[in-house]
Amino acid sequence: MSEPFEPKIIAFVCTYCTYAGADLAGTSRLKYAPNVRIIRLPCTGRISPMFILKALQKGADGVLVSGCHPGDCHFTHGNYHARRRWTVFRALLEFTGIPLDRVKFSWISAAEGAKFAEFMNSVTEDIRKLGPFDQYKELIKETEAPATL
Amino acid sequence: MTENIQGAHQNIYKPAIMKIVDRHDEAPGVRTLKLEFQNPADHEHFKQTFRTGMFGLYGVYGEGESTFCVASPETRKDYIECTFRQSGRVTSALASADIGDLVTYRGPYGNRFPIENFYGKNLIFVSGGIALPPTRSVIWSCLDQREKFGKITIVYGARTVADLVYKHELEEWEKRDDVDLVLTVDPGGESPDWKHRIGFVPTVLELAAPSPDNCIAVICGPPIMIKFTLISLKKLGFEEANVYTTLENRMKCGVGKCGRCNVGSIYVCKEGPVFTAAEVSRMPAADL
Amino acid sequence: MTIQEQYKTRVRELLSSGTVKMVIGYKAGTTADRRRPLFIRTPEEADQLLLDSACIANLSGYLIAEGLLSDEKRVGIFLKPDGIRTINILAAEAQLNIEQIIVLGFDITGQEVTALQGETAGDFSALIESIKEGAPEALKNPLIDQLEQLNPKERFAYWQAEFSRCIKCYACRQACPMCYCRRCIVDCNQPQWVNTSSHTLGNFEWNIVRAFHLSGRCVGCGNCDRACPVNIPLRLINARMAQEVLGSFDHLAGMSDTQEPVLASFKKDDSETFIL
Amino acid sequence: MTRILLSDKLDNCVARWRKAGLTVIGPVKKETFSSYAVVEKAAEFDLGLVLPDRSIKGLFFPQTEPMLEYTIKKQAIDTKDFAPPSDKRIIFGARPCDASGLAIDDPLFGWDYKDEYWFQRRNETVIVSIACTRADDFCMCTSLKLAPDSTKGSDVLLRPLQNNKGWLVQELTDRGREAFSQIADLLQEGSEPAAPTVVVAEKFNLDACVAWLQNPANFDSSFWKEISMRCIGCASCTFLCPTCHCFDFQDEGDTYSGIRRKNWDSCSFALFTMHTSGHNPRATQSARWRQRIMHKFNYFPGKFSVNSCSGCGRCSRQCPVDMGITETLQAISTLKP
Repeated sequence: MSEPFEPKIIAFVCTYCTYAGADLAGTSRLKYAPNVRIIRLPCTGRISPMFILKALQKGADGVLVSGCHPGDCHFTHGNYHARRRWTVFRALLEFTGIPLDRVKFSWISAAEGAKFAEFMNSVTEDIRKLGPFDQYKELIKETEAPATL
Repeated sequence: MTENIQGAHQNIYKPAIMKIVDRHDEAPGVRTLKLEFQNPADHEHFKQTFRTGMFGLYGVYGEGESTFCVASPETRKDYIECTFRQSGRVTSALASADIGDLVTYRGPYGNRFPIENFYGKNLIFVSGGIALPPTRSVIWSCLDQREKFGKITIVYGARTVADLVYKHELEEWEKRDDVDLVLTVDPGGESPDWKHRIGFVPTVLELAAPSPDNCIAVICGPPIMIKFTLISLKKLGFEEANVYTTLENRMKCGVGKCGRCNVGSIYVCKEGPVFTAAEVSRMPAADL
Repeated sequence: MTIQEQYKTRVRELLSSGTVKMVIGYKAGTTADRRRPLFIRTPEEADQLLLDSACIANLSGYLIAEGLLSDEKRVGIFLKPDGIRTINILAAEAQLNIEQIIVLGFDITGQEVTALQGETAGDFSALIESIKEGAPEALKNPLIDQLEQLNPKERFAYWQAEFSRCIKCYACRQACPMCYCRRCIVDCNQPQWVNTSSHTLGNFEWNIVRAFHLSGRCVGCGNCDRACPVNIPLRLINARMAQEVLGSFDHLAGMSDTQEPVLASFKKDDSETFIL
Repeated sequence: MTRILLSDKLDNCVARWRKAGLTVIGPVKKETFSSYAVVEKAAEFDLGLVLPDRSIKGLFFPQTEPMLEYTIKKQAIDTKDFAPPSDKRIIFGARPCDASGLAIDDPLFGWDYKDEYWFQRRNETVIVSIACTRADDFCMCTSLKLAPDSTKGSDVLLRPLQNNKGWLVQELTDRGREAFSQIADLLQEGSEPAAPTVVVAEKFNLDACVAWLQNPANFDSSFWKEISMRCIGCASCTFLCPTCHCFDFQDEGDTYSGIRRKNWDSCSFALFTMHTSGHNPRATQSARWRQRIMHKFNYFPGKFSVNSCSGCGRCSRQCPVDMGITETLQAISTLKP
């Protein structure tokens, strides 16, 4: 039998809340799935939908986006802007057939180390169950193949 | 190591692999790389074909290719030198490459300065800013066989003292008594210890007043400098057929296919980049 | 007098009185059903003007052509309600000064062309209000509903097939009055966010990015859809996104020249059911 | 007596060619869009189209094609070549204008440096054109001194029979003869007359246009600005054109491994000629449209003795703002040279 599928997951997090939450998870010695690669950004307002597409382009099976709870943004309202953007972007992903099970959003504060670990674990588990994002990977494979005609 | 995925086939777009053996900063944002061929066959091809004035496409895999002249002379073919200003994606990648890193080179392409036609003649080189590299290739090609040429004058200017490239070579040329070097910087660009001229290249050229008799002029610089230098040379009595320049257009293929270097009916990559002023004057000015 | 003749007279007046320096309208095209944009600079040129039910292109993109409005002179333009909404958005996004635009409004229902009363974009606010009221109904599209019935895999396959045809000619971008960026995101190469190659992946990315950048801004004029030489149904995505911003944020693009862009504003109580 | 291919034998021909290892390609219409596509059965062909929406060019010069694969290792770079596919192909039902387009570009891809990506495909492809009995408002081959039954670029030319039951076969090249020798027994001798080819009215006087374009004084004419005022600067005309051949290289991947691709590019994009310094020789849309027209009817023929236009009319047919070569040349032919 081949090895069980280990998904590649990219997490875009804001540095003030969720990244600090990840730190807390670490210092609290909470274990979470090693499938998640964290990319730290100044604010969720800085997380362009382009990042999510780039992660998928590079072969991610799932993408997480996480930042401060509403009202807690270091820049006062970056996450409110992000929230609107995600609402629209999710609808777009859904309409073009990119499963929303693979692109998840959350608010995790600096104090929520446990929530962070739990969220990473549950998402990893969910995506492991979904399996690799074959449809997108097929597109990636096409870009590496020689011309057919 | 090279192999084909599907059978034998000639890919004219495949570059040679080069190793950076030396690099230095010429001016803020301007860097020179010295490259050596990794594959003897590529090197042999270069030795056979390279003549001064030709250009190449320098690249970094993952970023792309960019066109500049070969700044080293045809009398020194063991290596290639290129000088570029860091501004786009490829030049940034080239600028961050270190000694020992591998980059790519495709070429040499284009036509050349017919320097054997310059034998026995006086030469005046006029260039500005970052455009000294193509001129430098010709200058060294001539200096390396100095006895074949008459008087050699070099007029070179930049916006500021810092922007002058090849400073060590400028010093060397200045010391030589068989070269007349006229350096200038734009007004305001001088340093407190600047001993040379202050003024724009065309003006300084007119003051230097080289005689057009038995003289060939090679000019290279930004479009605006070329425009006014051509006027000055005309004033000095130079004939358009005796004035050479090189056009640097955006290119992708270098071999007359991709279509972007067209100026009028000219494919700069194949019929250029070296043109006489007479040829340039026949091109549509608005397309330059 | 037909509407076309009324408007011809009006255009001549506007030009001869010096109210506007140019009027952008329509003239006959290569075939009977085609119309071409027409730039009228003298009263005589107004003779070529045509106004009928084939004049469906949204011409407002020409208003932001480089230098056209920089002399602060006024320009007249033939606009349907979607075009009027477009210039509202362009004004709200600081791309033009709405005072400089004289609107020659008209609407098409079936084969019928009707004149819209008003001169500046603000004069049509009642009309646009009524458009908003009707929007939930107007944005409905049986094809969108059909697609939404499918599972994500099937939807993905549908768009994969559609986008695989894309040749990246960027006619959709160029035809869109909202795509005015000096440097489009696909032309930014440090880093190269969107693959410029037109393999299906690159096409997919481009079309998603394009649709996202138009979300909450698209007025549904259909310029992109008509421009597409390989007939990708771009209107479906755009309409679906318009439904989303209307449903989630009660926003219809182009209500007025002071309307805040939907993705550049927020409410603290915006819904966030999907955020864990 | 000439040889005739009957329509009802076409499916057998397709099967025979496929059996012989040829990829069979022809005009196919799918819902709202038509192109030259691979078929398995003759029934998939749509031979009634005036022209497929997409030109034949993409089968020889794909919109995107991998050329090199690089892997960067410590102190070494592995470069692998992607050679063009070597499959033998037959394109059945090409239009003569599309076939001519290929012949027009041959010298460009072959001068001095030979582009194997083009020629490999050219050498392995048999082109069977069908003379046109229908045209639309945009067809203009006759204005380009070509015709609905031009043989240029084709290996075999078929002329529809008047009774609409098949085609007269005119073999033009050895490649064509070889492909048709494989179906020789499916052909028959006959004397049915061919249907007359469609009459395509001449839309402009090419010689007058060329004379105007060649006059250097007209380069700066205000005509260019006027005619291109409504051009929106997309590339649909150049990408659909059977002869436009400009391209770009793009590296996809990272600094460890990736692929260099050859992609279509267009002179109508502002970035096409933009220098790194910010200087752009063709900074305005009118300069870019002028370049396109000049290149097709002045520069290209100056180099390769052939106009870079085969008169298919796709540029005008698909233009979002109803511009195109026809309109421009019609306007030019009324100007004083």
